[in-house]
Amino acid sequence: MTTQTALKSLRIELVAHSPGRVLEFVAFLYPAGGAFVVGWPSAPGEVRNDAEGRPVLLHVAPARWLVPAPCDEITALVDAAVAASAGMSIDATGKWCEFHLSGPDAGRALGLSIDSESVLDGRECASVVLFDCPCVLARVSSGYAIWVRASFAVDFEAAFGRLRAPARDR
Amino acid sequence: MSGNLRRGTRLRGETLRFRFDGRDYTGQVGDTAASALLANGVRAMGRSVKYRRLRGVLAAGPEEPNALFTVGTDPCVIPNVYAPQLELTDGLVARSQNRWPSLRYDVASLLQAGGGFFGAGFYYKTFIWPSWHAWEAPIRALAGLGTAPRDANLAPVPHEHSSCDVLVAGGGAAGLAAALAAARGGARVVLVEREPVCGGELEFESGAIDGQAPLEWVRATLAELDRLGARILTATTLVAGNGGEYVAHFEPGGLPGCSTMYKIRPKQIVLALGAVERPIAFVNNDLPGVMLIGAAERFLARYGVRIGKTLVLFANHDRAYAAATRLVAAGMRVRAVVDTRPADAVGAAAASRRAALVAGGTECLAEHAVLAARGGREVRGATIAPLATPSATRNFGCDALLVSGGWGPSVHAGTQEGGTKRYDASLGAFVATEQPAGRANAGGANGILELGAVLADGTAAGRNAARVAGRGSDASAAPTGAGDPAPRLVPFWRSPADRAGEKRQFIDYQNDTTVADLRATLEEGFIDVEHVKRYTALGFGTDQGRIGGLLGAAILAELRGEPLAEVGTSRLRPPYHSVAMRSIAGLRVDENLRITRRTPLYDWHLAHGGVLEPMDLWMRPRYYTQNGPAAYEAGIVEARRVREVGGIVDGSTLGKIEVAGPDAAAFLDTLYLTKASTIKVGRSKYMVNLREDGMVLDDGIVLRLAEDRFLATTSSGHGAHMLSHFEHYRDTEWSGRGVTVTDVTEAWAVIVVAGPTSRTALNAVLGASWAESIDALTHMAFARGLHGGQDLAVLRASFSGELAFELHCRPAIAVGLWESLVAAGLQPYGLEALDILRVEKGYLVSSELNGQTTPADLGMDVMIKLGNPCIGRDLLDRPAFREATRPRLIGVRAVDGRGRFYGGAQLTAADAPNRPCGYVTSSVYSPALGEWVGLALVSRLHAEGAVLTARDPLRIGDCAVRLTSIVHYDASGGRMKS
Amino acid sequence: MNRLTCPFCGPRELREFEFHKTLPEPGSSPYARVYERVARLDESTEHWQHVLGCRAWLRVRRNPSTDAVLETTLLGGGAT
Amino acid sequence: MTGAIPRYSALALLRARLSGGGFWSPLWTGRKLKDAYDVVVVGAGGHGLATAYHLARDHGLKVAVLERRLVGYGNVGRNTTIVRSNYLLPENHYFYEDSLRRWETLSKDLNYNVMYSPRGVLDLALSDGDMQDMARRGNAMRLAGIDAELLDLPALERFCPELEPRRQRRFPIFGGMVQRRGGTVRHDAVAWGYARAATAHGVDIIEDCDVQGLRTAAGVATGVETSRGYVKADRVLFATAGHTGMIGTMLGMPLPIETHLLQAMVTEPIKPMVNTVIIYVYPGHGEVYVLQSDKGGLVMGGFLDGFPSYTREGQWSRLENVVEGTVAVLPRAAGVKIVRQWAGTNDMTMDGSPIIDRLRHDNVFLNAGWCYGGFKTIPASGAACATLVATGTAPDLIKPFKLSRFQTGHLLDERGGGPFPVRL
Repeated sequence: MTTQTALKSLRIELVAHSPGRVLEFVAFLYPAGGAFVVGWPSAPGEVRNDAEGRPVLLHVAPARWLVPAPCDEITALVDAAVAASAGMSIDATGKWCEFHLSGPDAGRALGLSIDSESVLDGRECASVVLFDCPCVLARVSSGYAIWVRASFAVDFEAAFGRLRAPARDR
Repeated sequence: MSGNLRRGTRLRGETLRFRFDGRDYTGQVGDTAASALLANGVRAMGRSVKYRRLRGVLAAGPEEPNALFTVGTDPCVIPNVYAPQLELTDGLVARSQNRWPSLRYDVASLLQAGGGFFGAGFYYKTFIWPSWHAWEAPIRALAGLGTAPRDANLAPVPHEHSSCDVLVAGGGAAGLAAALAAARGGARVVLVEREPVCGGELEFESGAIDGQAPLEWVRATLAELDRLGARILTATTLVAGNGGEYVAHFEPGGLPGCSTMYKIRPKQIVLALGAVERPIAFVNNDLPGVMLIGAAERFLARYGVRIGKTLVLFANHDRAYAAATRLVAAGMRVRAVVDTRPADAVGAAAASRRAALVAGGTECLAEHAVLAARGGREVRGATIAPLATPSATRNFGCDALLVSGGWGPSVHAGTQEGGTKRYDASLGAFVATEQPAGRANAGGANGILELGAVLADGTAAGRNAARVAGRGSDASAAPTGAGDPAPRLVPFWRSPADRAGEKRQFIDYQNDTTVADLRATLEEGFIDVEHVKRYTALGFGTDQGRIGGLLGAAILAELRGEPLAEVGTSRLRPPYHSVAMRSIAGLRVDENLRITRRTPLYDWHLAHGGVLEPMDLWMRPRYYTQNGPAAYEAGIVEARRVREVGGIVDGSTLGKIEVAGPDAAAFLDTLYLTKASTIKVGRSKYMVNLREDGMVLDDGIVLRLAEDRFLATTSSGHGAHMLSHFEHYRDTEWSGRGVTVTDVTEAWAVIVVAGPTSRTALNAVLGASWAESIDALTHMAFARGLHGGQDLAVLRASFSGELAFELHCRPAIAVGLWESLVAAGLQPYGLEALDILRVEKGYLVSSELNGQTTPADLGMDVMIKLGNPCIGRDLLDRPAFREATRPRLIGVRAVDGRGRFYGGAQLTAADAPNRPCGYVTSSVYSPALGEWVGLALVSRLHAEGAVLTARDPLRIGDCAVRLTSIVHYDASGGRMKS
Repeated sequence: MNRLTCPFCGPRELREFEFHKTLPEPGSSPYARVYERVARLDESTEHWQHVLGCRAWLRVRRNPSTDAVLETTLLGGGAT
Repeated sequence: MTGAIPRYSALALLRARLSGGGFWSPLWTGRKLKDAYDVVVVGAGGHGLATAYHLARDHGLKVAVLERRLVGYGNVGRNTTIVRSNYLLPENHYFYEDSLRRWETLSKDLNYNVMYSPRGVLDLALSDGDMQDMARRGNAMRLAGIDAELLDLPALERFCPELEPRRQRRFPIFGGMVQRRGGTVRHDAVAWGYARAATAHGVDIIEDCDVQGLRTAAGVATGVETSRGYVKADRVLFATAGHTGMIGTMLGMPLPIETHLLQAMVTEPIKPMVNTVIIYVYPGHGEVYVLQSDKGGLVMGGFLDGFPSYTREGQWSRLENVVEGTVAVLPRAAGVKIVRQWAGTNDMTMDGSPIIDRLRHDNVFLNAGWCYGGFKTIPASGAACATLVATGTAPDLIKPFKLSRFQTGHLLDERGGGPFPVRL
């Protein structure tokens, strides 16, 4: 019985980026309060993007923000919060691998692991598990930005490589 | 029939060849295996499980209990495929099951001669002597249906997750009307339909909808649904509901292969799963040629199969006349319609059909029943009698006997997860009543069987669903239609029969449950329907009780003399529909059963002879093949080399948690047996955590990076657990305090550099800028800086007893550092050598941290005495932990210095040779000492110097051992301090 | 019950969460805190962690006879 | 009473067939509830029925078993039918072994075929560490006179070729440990066999009788309030499995018990392919035990559903986990279909071992906390618990299962999981 023939690849592109320095900022209190009003994405799953639309500050968990590429502006924001004794900055360089998922079937590809539409409903980013890999998933204009825990990254990429569209679409 | 070109709604004309039980046949594109075989005049398609009775097709859907095939050729076969769902493909190979040597001649079918001897409860009363097991193998060989393949090479099945406003299950009249109403109201609709095409009974029912032929309306509706953006998933069966999420299984062709599992979360679900036709119990009602009326109609309409030349129909409702009319119109002769009801119970429409049938030569008998099917290997006739005088029998010749005892609304999906049902006397069935929020039934599932009412019910359910889902209400006209009128059913369950006959009145076909079985079961006091189900296997077949469940309950009620409403039916279990395990497992199959975590050095290990083994989700090198053929030999070589020269090992899998904030030290003080607050910045400490009940949870090194910043390392296997443990206390007792907990496991690769040349090698690799700080490092101190532009910390700590350093570096430079160390003369070693080095030095290996040991058991008295009031401390004071027989960690060696003993050996003293006083937790052959050394947990009654026996009957037998200091090698620690 | 609503992440699949324990009576002894559990058919107060999501610890009140979730609150952050 | 129930044998079956009906009589139904008993047993599951049987047979006491619903409707009819005594701790393995020996002869003792099938119980090892842990356990068993064998790969291939032990897997198989005398027993038959035998010894089994309260006077129990009225009793035994926590609440005594669901599932019948009981525990919350019933279905189970529940409705995600494990361990079964899933409510204690002890009052007893081991211990528990209830003294075999052990620290934590039934 041949069964594999009917399945076809999804039209997706998954590109790995090697990120440089990455920070996580963790506040002592949550909801974090007044110190985090200006410049901080304060709603759960809110993201601050830079001028090119790249996420630079992601509210990924209670009292926790991911700073995937600390620029001067965000570093200053974090430093000010630390100086105000509102929380701690953690150097998490190497913890996350960054991927960009795009293509017409990008959403469907995610749908083969989670109901990404409902997970991202009303928010720009979410801490999720994609194909058994812990990730931060964010919607960007070209598709999705995904930060995957580094020890899972190889299998994460491989999982996308194996994905096929459901046979109905043959 | 052969020779006549068949016309059916599903047929596409093109001829296909296939093979069944070794013979070649032809069919058409669109056929199923069942329809093509019937068209070829094949009646017998399987044998039952218990009595091995020859069986034909009874039903036209997955409720089919008899015609289950094995598809494919060895080694890749799929057993138990429902023939009415198996789509014909060119070259298909199928065979019947449960027979030997052939379907026609089956040796085991001789068992049925035993009749009542093998009835319900038979096994419980026999085979006691000499033992059940003595009889079991041949009995097992007789049971079962098909054979699992020797190799099931099936593709992984994707699981697609989505949400929608309204999910409609079932694409018949009710489901289509519901989907249409919901979609017109603006709802995002998904419709799943089990068959490859929508329509349900509209495929054969007479009538019209909105002035169109039913199938025209189906086409128009599907087109409109498509325009409205609804998603129509055909060949997709609802299999389970799980707290608001629904699982549907797409299995085209009725075979596993290119399947998909849909996990759909609708705001509202409309269950329009129709109703399943049920048979009536009469003698030999299982002969090939006995078929449900609805099945015969489906085979005719879909595939142009005429089920026989001369038919007898047996029913208790009006639909029999409509069916007979259509069957006659298709060229079959209906010899008789046998109706259990009085003549005046028949409705007007059916009465006029009856008159026409009579005029055409069909005998229509009221208040009559088919008492028995006649024939040997298939139906040759029917014995019919008036119900008032069952002895006045007449024999009718026929080659097919079609039966219908009514319909069981498909409430299966509805009664799981809190839905309820009630008995409806006019249907003789249970219909769904109250459903949890978010769920509604429509059409047949509500017991509504008349087309106009079905459309109205479906429309109402769809409109309501869209409204509750927050979408608009559809104001356009609902489809109206009229078809076969309501069936006017009068419940009738079984024809009169004597006791001998009851043994061949089948209720559950697959398990051969008969009326006689129910009677015997009652006699033994199994009264409740749940007990009867378990005692007779009623409803345990692959049809999940769809054919026989209600019929059995009704006959049970009759035998008990109680109303069916009170007797009830047995609880239906999920899944709603059987589903292949491969589909359930989805992508988590083969190498992808679980995700693999890799360290930055993973590829290097693989490329350089590393033999990797799973540790939790990680893969770690146990040894390197260049050092020996197996772990034991290689481990010795690697461990010896570490002590003689040095070596490096990948410690990146260690869990790492950064604890930061002004309250970090105080927080860690409560989490560890000893205080973290006394660690100075730039120094580290070996620390131990307790579980809430006082048992040792984990150990590791805690580094103080700054006044308000610590890095806690955990063992590789406990990393996830420890992180959650830290986070729990952070979020509960320390909530709102100045402490943060961050998992930085992947942020730091760890390379352990151990051995006498470690410092030299390190200096060579890190260069002059690091030399001074490395030379200055005292035991447990660390230095931080940059290497290749990336963070690096060098900690002087040792678990090998040698001078050793832990390099904590960013992953980006891990491979480079590692390769430089190799170039500097250090060879890698694996976990096997690591364990040898640890045990030689008396350091804990993971087997001592088994959740059963207190810190005192592990000899951590010094730490306990410091009196830090940490988590778990309170419960350490319990009396059991102070008893003299409480175990304590101690060293162990063979008395003669040559004997072997393994971890897991039990230790006994001479005075109690079968009562262990301890056990060996770990042992290694020590290349440094030239003998086996180990650690053991032994009752405190036995002190150092005591001689015990290491007993290992499972592996190598006994070995006399002596208890020793736990430190076997370099007790003074001189090597480490060098 | 197939979903829990994480106060931070919103409604998520149950498999993302890990149950830790049913809470004892408040103010219990150290022994009771570790070993005893309140057993009621209509309500159970528990600690869970959104371990495959934001990793927050939650207090969840549920009806264990129906698995209906009555309330989910964040434990951490100092808010309560 | 004994004469009323015909003895079962092939000959009797033949006579029944010739009699044309009316030969057999009810196994237990039709008894009337009396006003007073020596012992009231609450719960007609395996443990309640077995204890009642021994109370009547061994101690000559007048016993009623009061059951809220149906005989054998709880866990005794919902488990995966595995029996074994391959436990590490002596307190456990001596007790489970006593039970296994009773299983060996139970069909004859009860004159009811419970289909004890010693097809072996095989634990698979995935590493040398697993092999060492199994050796520790197996060695302890062997010293106690219990059978256990460690199997390396060649031995495993001989014992269980259907496993294809050398096949490439995400978690490769290293070896295993087998207890050949372990195996399966037809679960429903145990409930029915004990109910029939107890009835034959004069026990009144009353179904549809809900015990709603305990009446006490001067610190001792005097009887139970039921949905069918008050029943006097000199002694009361609670054997209510998944609802033990509620008994504690009723008596004002919080217990070290959480109630969790444990699922089981079965496939369509296939011809014999698995001839032993396979247990495969792997990282990432993976556990599966799989066997093939005599009817041909693959019967599977795994971990607890993961949170307290009385719904008896298993989580689909756990079913997925169990099926993933089954396909991993038996790839040939990938195309076989699941037809039925169900769940039982398990009393999970804080060390994984049972509680058989007095509860609050001198004449009130508790038989509970069976965790994963309830079914396999029914014969031993019934005999020993009956002695405790009848004589007031616990036999040595069950002395370790005291409720006070959590306070004293005499824990019986076989798996080392601590006071968390679901691993953190």
